[in-house]
Amino acid sequence: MTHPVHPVRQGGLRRALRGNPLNLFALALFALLCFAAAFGPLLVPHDPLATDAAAALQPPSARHWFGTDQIGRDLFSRVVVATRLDLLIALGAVSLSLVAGSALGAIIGYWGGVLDTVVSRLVDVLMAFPLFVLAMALVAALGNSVINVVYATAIVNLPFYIRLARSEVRPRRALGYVEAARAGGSGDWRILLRHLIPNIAAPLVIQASVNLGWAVLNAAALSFLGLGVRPPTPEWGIMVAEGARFIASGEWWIVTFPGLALMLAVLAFNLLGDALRDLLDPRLRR
Amino acid sequence: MSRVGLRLLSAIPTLFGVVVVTFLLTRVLPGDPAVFFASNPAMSAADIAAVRETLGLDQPLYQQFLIYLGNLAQGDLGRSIATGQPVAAEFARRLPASAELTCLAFLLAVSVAVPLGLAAALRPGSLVDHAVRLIVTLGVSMPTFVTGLLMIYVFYVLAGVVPEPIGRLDPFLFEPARVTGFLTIDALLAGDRQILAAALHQMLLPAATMALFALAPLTRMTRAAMIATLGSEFIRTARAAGLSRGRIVVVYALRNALLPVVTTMGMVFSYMLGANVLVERVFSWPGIGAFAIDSIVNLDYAPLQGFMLIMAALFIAVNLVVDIVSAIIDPRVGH
Amino acid sequence: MTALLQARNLSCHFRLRRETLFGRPPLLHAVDGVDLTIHAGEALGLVGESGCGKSTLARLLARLLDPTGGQLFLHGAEISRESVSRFARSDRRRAIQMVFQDPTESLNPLLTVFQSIADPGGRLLGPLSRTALRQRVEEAAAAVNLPLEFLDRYPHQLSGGQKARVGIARALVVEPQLLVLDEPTSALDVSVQATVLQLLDRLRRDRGIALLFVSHDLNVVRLLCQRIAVMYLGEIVETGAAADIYRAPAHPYTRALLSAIPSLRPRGAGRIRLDGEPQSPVNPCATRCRFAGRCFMEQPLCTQVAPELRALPGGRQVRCHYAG
Amino acid sequence: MTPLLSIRALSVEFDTSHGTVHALDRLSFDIAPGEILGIIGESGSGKSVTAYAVMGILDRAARITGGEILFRGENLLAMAPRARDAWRGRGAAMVFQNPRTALNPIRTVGDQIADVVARHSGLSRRAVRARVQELLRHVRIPDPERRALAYPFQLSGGLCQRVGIAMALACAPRLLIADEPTTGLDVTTQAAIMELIRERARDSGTAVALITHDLALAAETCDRLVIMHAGHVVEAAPTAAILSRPRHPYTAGLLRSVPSLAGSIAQLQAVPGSLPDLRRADLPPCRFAERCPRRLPRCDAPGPLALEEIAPGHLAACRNLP
Repeated sequence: MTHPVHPVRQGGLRRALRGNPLNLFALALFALLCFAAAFGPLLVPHDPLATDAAAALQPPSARHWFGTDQIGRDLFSRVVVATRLDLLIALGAVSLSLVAGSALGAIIGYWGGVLDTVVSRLVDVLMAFPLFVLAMALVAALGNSVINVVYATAIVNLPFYIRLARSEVRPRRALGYVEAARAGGSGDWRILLRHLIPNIAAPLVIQASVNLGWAVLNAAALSFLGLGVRPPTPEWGIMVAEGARFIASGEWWIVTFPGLALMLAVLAFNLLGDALRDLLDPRLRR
Repeated sequence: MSRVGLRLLSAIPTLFGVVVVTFLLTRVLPGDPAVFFASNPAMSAADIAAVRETLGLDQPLYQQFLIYLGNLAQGDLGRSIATGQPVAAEFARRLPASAELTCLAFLLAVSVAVPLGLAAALRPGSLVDHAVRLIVTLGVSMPTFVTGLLMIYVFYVLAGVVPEPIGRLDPFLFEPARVTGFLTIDALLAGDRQILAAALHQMLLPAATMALFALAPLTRMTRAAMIATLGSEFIRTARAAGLSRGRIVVVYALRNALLPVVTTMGMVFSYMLGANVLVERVFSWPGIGAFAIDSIVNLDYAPLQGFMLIMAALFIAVNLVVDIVSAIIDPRVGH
Repeated sequence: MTALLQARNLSCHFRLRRETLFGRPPLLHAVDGVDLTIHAGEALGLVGESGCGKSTLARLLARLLDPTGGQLFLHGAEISRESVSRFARSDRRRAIQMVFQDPTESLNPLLTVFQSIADPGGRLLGPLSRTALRQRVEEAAAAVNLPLEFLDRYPHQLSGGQKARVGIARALVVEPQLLVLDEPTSALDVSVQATVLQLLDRLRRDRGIALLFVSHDLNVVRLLCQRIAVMYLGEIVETGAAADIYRAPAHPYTRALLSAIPSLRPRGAGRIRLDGEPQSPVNPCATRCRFAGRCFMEQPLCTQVAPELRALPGGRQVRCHYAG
Repeated sequence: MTPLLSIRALSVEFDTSHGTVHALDRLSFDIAPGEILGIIGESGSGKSVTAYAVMGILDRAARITGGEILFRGENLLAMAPRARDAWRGRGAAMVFQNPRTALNPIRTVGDQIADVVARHSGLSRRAVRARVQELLRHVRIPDPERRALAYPFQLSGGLCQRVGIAMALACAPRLLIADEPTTGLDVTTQAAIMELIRERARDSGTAVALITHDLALAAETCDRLVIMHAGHVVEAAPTAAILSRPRHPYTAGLLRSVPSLAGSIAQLQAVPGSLPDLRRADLPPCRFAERCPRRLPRCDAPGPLALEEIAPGHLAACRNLP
């Protein structure tokens, strides 16, 4: 049987949701995250920075839902407030690499030649470093700040977008509709902008949505090691790092709740990425 | 054989690029290492200048790079400011700890992931398949450092079934004579079963943490590759010729599906090298990752440089192995 | 009669990846020294097996690919000097349009039929009002019997035959003088193919549009074209009037080709079987006939001297020492 | 004479994300021993599904909803899976289109043929190897010793298809199903492949079912033709009868659209319309009705359309035959 050619068909979204209850779960999770990011700081019961020595290291209770940390800060408030920062870092990094990487990849894929060779070689070099190691070194080199975490995350992901865009553009250069556009008087830039880039958008967007989860993880891992976000800013990675010192003595909640928040955020993005893939990639559809 | 040679040659520009990037990255590190090195209030500006000179920091950048290249060619990775030791020696001491952990974790992950992926692919839509999907999705969503800490809580604090997560070996045990630096192998060589058991015991939790992280991509790729292969036209031909199901699955499908799985293995191995840093921090593992973290915190650039180089070189070597294995599996590769 | 399009010694060689570190990269001779003339209003069939270079030649003639050698003249003026992307913006671009093989791949899946057809119009017809463009598109759609309600649909909502007609309408909208068609019906069912063939024939008769019809199917070419050029391994091996070639093929390859097509009519002579594998188009030997090794008429001379195209009576040309 | 293969009212459906496709609807036809039968139809008419159903290699998504497939009187659909496995390759074998992708890309062609020989013969390794050589020579592959060691990507499409035929003939099957065996091959190669199939079938008394969209190719090769449209058999008759006097309007239309039969382009005529959407719930009893120039009210009357013998050996499914 031939597959439908057009990627998005009417009712596809509804079918994707109905076909897999996990997708609905992911959507709900995503909505919750967005809500926490947008309104969290206004709604939390405690000041995320307020310390209270008397209430230090308390297990979860009715007053402190997630318990308190070693200097008595309310973990629930801190976990909720951290959402905005963690999501913004990931979103910023991924949009940067999506835009820059896709553009560069599409350009070298379309024209090929020396530029292609040079950029591809550079990509090889960047990809020779384990991602996390490179991100670490970049933050260290650029300076220990939040915005540099965004840049570092964007840079280490750039090669993937460049490669993907390049490999998607390449075979399409010889496609009938591209040659027809050329025969119809379109120049290279117009072909790239009107015919190629819109048609390779789907795989790139899928890549980006899966990448968001990774970016959240990456940022949290960096701050876990003391890079990027600094205490006392509420941030999931830092909170886990702070809790790590107390895990051996049994204070499990300091690690668990920010860790869980982190996991749920990553899970939401990964599931959404899968759902988007089901929706946009007709090759995988049955 | 000449194909392997050509492939080796093609790694050279990448390796050179790695050296350049590493060099540049560490040169833009904030803070003057000389100032740090000479961070003794008693030192004068002249002393600092002297230190700069001995470190070669007063030269123009390209000359520094040439000196760096020259040193590198002699196996000299510089000297650590924090420990005062040659970086190469420091790494030689720590590398086996990291390598042993990563290899065990990798073996663990592969031996679980491949059968799991196969089981899912042979019955798509079955309960096994759904379970595998769940594991895979959860697996990629688990931050290594959180899983590690939670595992410590559950298996050390609550259950008490693993030793305290500090280092490679119980401090009351004597290390076996150092041959390979791999405690397990050295213990085997020394014929000391107690040490072997203790070392494995100590490694279990960190290795499991890392394996959990690698499980997802491997399982996912095994499943996808196997499903794709089972649906391909030559499988249909084999079925129409009446070949038995076992032969079709093993000889026809599995070998073909292995190709993308091997490529993924290479990627996963590289991911694990990166994840090493986090796991070593969590489990106080005396490997190169933990050393690298310390050097970043101390703005100690020579070890960081060395670390990046070693990582990249390892990655390039792993890729080389992947390419060679691929060429063995698939006669088309390289044509 | 002046030539509409004339190719002189046209070549296209592709550089392949080098096999050794310092050796010269091997050259794939896709098209080699082709001389070809297309007259206004005629249909020329270009026939050959897959891989013989006919698609490459079609793209060269349509100015969608830069030749590596030779010249191309449109109404006597050379058009092969400027690059493809420069030519795309010149005012001569509209004279030659192309229709592609796979109707699905030849339409941008994200554009409506109207947008696809209007695209070349908007580029090549100069400043045009919206209504004028709309009118042009509707005329082109009408010319290919495409109902107007299809203009707002997307390619995935069309059948193969309808997509093929959209592809032709898109080429027609700028009123070209030559349509280059690369196997336009090979992806279609036979029952649909007839419509497209008749449509093309009507366009040629009514509007005087010349056709270069690339196909592997001699039966189709026989019906549509007045002249035929047969290609083998990058070279033209025979040209002449379709009826003549069909009745009495001269080149041994043409003879084998004709004898191989299945036919519902009774066959006179037996089938010619070609033994041996074709030569490689990579770095071909310059002193050897390219059909040697498969030819049933082969003589010692064939592997010593490569034959040139030579004229036969009746305006035919053949590249063989012994044919005719 | 009892038929070799007899398909009786076979119905096949498969599920897609856009609904259930009624691919085959009460399909019936026979193949006699030693006969060369052409199964003709446009893409989507159900030719390949029929072949897969006979071979028992339908996709997971497909299911047989009715009918039976009798092979020498035994219903294949009721056969135990193991017996069916053993039947494949010996009872019937198949040659596929796209010869290159139909072979395992990372196994030498000699090994692939040997797999089939070993599976069904129980010969020693040495005997298997000798048999492979014999088969390769049999399908006229030059230099068989060397070619047996080649991988599919090192062979031309024509040679790959010869390997495919050698594999199919390895165990001397009673029936050879050839599914568009020459699509994508050059005309000269096509002629050679068809000649090979014809010759080998005649030599060994193997019946052949040639599935193709090319009426001319089938007419040249086959004793009898079955014309399929949208999952139905619309007409089945000896080749000469179909060519000289097609009875079903679809067959007649198909003949008028074949270029090699037309004297001029004006004589060409397309079959109007296109295949109905087989996912529709309200498919008419005659699936050609909506394209038919001879449609009458009674054509749309409910009740199944019968395939009737209108002349000796000539069957057609139409309520308004001329």
